[in-house]
Amino acid sequence: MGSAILNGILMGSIYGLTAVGLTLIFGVLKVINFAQGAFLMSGLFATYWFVKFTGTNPYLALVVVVPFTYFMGYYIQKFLIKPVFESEKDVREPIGVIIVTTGIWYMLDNLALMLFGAQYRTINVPSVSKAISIFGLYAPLSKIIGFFISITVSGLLFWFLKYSKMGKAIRATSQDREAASLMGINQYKIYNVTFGIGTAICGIAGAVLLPFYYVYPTVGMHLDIMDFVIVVLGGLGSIPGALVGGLIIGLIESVGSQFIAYSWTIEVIYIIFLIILFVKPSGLFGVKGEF
Amino acid sequence: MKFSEKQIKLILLMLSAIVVFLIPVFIKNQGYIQIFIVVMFFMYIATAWNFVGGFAGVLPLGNAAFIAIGAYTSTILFVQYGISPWVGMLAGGIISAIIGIIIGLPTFKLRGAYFALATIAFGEGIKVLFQNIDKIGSVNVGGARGILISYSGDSFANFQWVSRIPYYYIILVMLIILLAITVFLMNSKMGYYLIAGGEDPEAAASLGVNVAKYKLIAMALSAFFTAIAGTFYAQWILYILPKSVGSIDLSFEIAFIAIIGGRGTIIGPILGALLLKPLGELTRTYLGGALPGLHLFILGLILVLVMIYQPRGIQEVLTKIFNRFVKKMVTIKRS
Amino acid sequence: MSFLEIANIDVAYGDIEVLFDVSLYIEKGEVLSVIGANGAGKTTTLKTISGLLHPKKGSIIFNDKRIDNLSPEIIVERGIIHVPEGRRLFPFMSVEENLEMGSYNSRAYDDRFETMKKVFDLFPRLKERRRQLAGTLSGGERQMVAVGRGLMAKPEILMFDEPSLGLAPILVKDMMTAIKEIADKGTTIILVEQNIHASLNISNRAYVLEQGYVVNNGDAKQLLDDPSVQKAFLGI
Amino acid sequence: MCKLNWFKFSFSLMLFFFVTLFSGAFVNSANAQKKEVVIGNILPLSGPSASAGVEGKKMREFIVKQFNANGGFECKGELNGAKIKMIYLDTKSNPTVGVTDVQQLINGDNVDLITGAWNSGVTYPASQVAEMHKVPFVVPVSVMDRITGRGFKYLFRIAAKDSWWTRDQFRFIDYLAKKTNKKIKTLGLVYINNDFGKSFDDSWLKLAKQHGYKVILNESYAETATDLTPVVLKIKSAKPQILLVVSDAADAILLQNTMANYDVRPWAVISSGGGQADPAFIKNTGKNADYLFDMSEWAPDMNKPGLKELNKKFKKAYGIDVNGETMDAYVGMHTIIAVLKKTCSTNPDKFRKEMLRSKLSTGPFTVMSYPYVKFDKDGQNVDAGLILVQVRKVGNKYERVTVWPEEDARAGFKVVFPQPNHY
Repeated sequence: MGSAILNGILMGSIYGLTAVGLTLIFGVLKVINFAQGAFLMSGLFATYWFVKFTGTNPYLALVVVVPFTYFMGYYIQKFLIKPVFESEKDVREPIGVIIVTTGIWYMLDNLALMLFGAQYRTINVPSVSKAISIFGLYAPLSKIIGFFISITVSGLLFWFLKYSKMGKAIRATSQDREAASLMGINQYKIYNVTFGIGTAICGIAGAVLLPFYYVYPTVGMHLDIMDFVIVVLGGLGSIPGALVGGLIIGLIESVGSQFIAYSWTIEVIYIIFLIILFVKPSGLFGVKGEF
Repeated sequence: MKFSEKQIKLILLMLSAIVVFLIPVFIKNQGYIQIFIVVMFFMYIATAWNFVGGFAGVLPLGNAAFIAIGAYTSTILFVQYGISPWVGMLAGGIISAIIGIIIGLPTFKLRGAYFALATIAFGEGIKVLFQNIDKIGSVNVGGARGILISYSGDSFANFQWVSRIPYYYIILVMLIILLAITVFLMNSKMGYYLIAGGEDPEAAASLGVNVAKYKLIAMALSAFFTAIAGTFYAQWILYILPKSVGSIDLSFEIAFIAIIGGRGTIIGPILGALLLKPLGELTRTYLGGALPGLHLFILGLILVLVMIYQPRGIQEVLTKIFNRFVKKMVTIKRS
Repeated sequence: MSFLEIANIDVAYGDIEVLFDVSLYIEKGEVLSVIGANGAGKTTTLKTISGLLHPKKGSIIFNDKRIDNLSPEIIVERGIIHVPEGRRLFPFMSVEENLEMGSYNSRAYDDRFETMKKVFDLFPRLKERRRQLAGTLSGGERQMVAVGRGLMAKPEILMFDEPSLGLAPILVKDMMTAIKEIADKGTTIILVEQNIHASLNISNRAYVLEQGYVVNNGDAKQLLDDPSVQKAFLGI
Repeated sequence: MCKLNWFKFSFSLMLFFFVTLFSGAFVNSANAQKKEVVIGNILPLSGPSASAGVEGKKMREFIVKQFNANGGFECKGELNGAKIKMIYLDTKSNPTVGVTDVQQLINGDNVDLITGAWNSGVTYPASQVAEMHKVPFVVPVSVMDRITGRGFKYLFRIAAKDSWWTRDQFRFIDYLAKKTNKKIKTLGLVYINNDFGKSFDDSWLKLAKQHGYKVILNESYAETATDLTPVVLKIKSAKPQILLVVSDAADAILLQNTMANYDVRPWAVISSGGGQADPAFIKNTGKNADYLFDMSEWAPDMNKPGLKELNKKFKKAYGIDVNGETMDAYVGMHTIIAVLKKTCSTNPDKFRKEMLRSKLSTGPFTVMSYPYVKFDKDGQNVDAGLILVQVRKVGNKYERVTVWPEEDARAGFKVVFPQPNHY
């Protein structure tokens, strides 16, 4: 039981990390990025190939994965999403952008399928995958490292948004696009950067997941839906919300399944999700406009 | 002889109606008939989606749940109690409409992204439910195994034929009825209120339009007709599985077809299905075997390109071309 | 050539045209009022100058360079700052952060602490409240932040859209005094107001807009005495 | 926005018509040639089961290429000199798509027979369509019981059905108890919650009662599960002696690695030839899969003639070793070819007659665990036998080593039971 709780917390924080990018992008662009899972897949593959070619530690892959996914997100926003965004900027619900991100999701997933084939791949790092005992509770080192990376990355992001010039500009844009451009903030550049950061966080999540997970072209799909649930639970646009939402999901999955069949826990998650939507649609932490 | 634009359009309409009704006479290849059925099936469910997704101005992404409800209701009634699928079809439609209202009541208060996500969760929730439930009392739901409807000879009452042609005409008639209802509704008071509420809920409400009520009616209609398609699906494929009738991929596809065609227009879902489904079939048939994934890549690309260059869907440009074409015909005749 | 010169612009939102053949100019150091009824096109004029909208025809020339096709952030870089109607503060940022965003452009960023001191001198109230979230301020304080945020950008031209809107009469007076003070320190000012009495009093010249056309212009004090203006706006 | 749209509708219908004509011309020109046997293949080439589909496709291509290069059919009858043309359609593991594929293959491409579809859930409805049109459907893989026994005349299944798999799994458990003199009392069942997993679980529960074992854990997990630690922790607290598992590829890897990482070692884990048979499984689990039992129809170490040579050629052409997946395709294709050679005709009734009469035991049919391929009147390969392999360290690599039945066991290897360091 203790191990189940511990596993729930560790997995939850990592789920939370995968959702942080989604919530950040929503907070600023007010757009649900359906390509989230595909970006995660890209991060997993980038990590996989890095480890495969260099034979080093998966966590070192961050050096390559972060810039790779950052620029991927940056340029996808710049060339594919921005044109649609511009034509829809006066629309309250930019549905076109949702469709575009879905198109990107299909493209990336199937590009990976064409390039790498459909087989499952893992990296084997025995030193981090073995469960170790902490006060009699068991958890693999890779998840513990994942937990700390999740907390650190979220903390760094929070700090960046709070104190850096660019971070403040991102917050300003998320609160009032027009006013921000009257301050001389180029809103489309902010969107590019935000998208880049959001995807880079996906990349980090990929590097964190790979040591105990696997990768194949459509791997992002499950996590995609999970992330939607997490961000709404925590409050769309809220970074602490994403982490707490992730923890809740992780705990339901891990602890709940000790009482009911594991395949039923998903149903429980959806039911809780719908209840939250109806009772408090802004989620647990959602304050419109604040991260 | 001289024709006005309107007359030419009417002639074209009648011609094409004749063509569509005669296709099975000329085309003996049941493989194509099957593709036509697929295309019309998607035209139908995308049109039903359009009630809510197009006219009421929100983005439902869980409509596969209604297909599942319709398919399961009629199949369970048929397989276990011998009740004709035609009756089951109505039952499924009504159950689905009620569930649509129940789910619509709270969700219509939500806006934009939240509504989309709520419907995704609803759709997935229903799928997982069907996957996990084996039996309710003595009713065998089949769980993850699905339910096979065994073929017991051609019969109208049993909604089963070896030939695809009956299915062709059934879905064609269903489509025409649904389109007629759509045209009728959209030209009625309800249609105007719905569109007004979709475009600007606050303004519509301030004019005394009960937006929520009309949205709920739209939701009920959409759920009802989508569920009927579920029964059609079950009898047409003769096998239902939570994964195939309730999947999120199906929900997304329905929405994409309507959006690429042009949501909020009557012709949009028709054109969307007409573009995407045959294209999907052809690319899957001719490219899928050679390079797995290429066809889906192309679908993704089309989605992106249409949204960038034709954000109101392909109906806009096609309508223009069509009108120009008709005008030209008028001038040719006159000269 | 004047400091800022708008020549014969037409502006539309989609298909709906709101400005017709509008021309106006402003000299360096002036305070210019643009007055008119609701929907006359005053806000649209400002939005066009600041690049949020682009004219369908005509030109806008600032410092001898055309700016009518530039994006807002470049126009800010050049020194034209627009303080929008309704303050448009960033509600979840503190007063200090809001002011800092004003100096986002590269001309002003390095001097931001210095400029902020000046803003605090002008509005001592803001210094007390600098850690407070802008969304929780009172109306008058919000307007101070909005003006201060404009100043933070080190503007060459500062444009105000309805700065007195929703303020108590006593605060309107304070606001106008502050604007006058800014103008006296050398900033060129374009002032859009419905409270024409208050605005014309501190202006050098003024334009009168009516349904998208410039119908009158001239010396501010003279316009204030003009019977047609009085009839139209002051209800005399 | 919503003014009368019948006009536009009519226009779209016209377009519909043109698309038809266009696609019709396209397809018909594509197979105007005669003198070839057209075989339709429906396989999951994209989506979750894509790796299995792609591997099977490679083997089929390999066989047909060789067959056609050798001159095609040589027999007395209409097929003399004919070559084989393969048409591959992707099912995406989706029954609707599979059914549409079969319709297209039969009516559009005029195939003479169909093979596939790997996923039971697709084979089940798709074969019904083929049956309605009297087109033979050869099933090399799908194991779901209900596929045969529907009275179909043109359906033939080479794979053993799942009740035979589970039957043999329980025979094996009995064998283990007897052989090692250990008392086996408790079973744990873990299955993926889909059509495949569910049908195994159903028959396990029945068999456990019959064989007198107590099921102390019966756990399903969703196909989309991202973390199987909760399941592993449940196994850990229930501590069944034998764990029976049925999984797809990705979750098999995840489950095995997680069990190893949490040191959850029952006396034995017996899996059911799903994901554990995927070559990616051993590659991605390695040591963690040590001592796992997997049920299989085939193993590379079975001392069968011609196998080494086949593997060498195949590896040269496609860069992968033969495996269970490719061998299923191998036997399937060779069955079709062998029977067609005898009938020298594509007539479905002749095909059925010959299928029921043949007992294929020579040449390519010597590579399987069972001695011959022979069908009963339901179209089921009657003696599709099964073997058990155990993952063992051979040299410095982990391999699937055949251990049961004893006569098929690899020389020098015996069942290790219970596994070392079990709980």
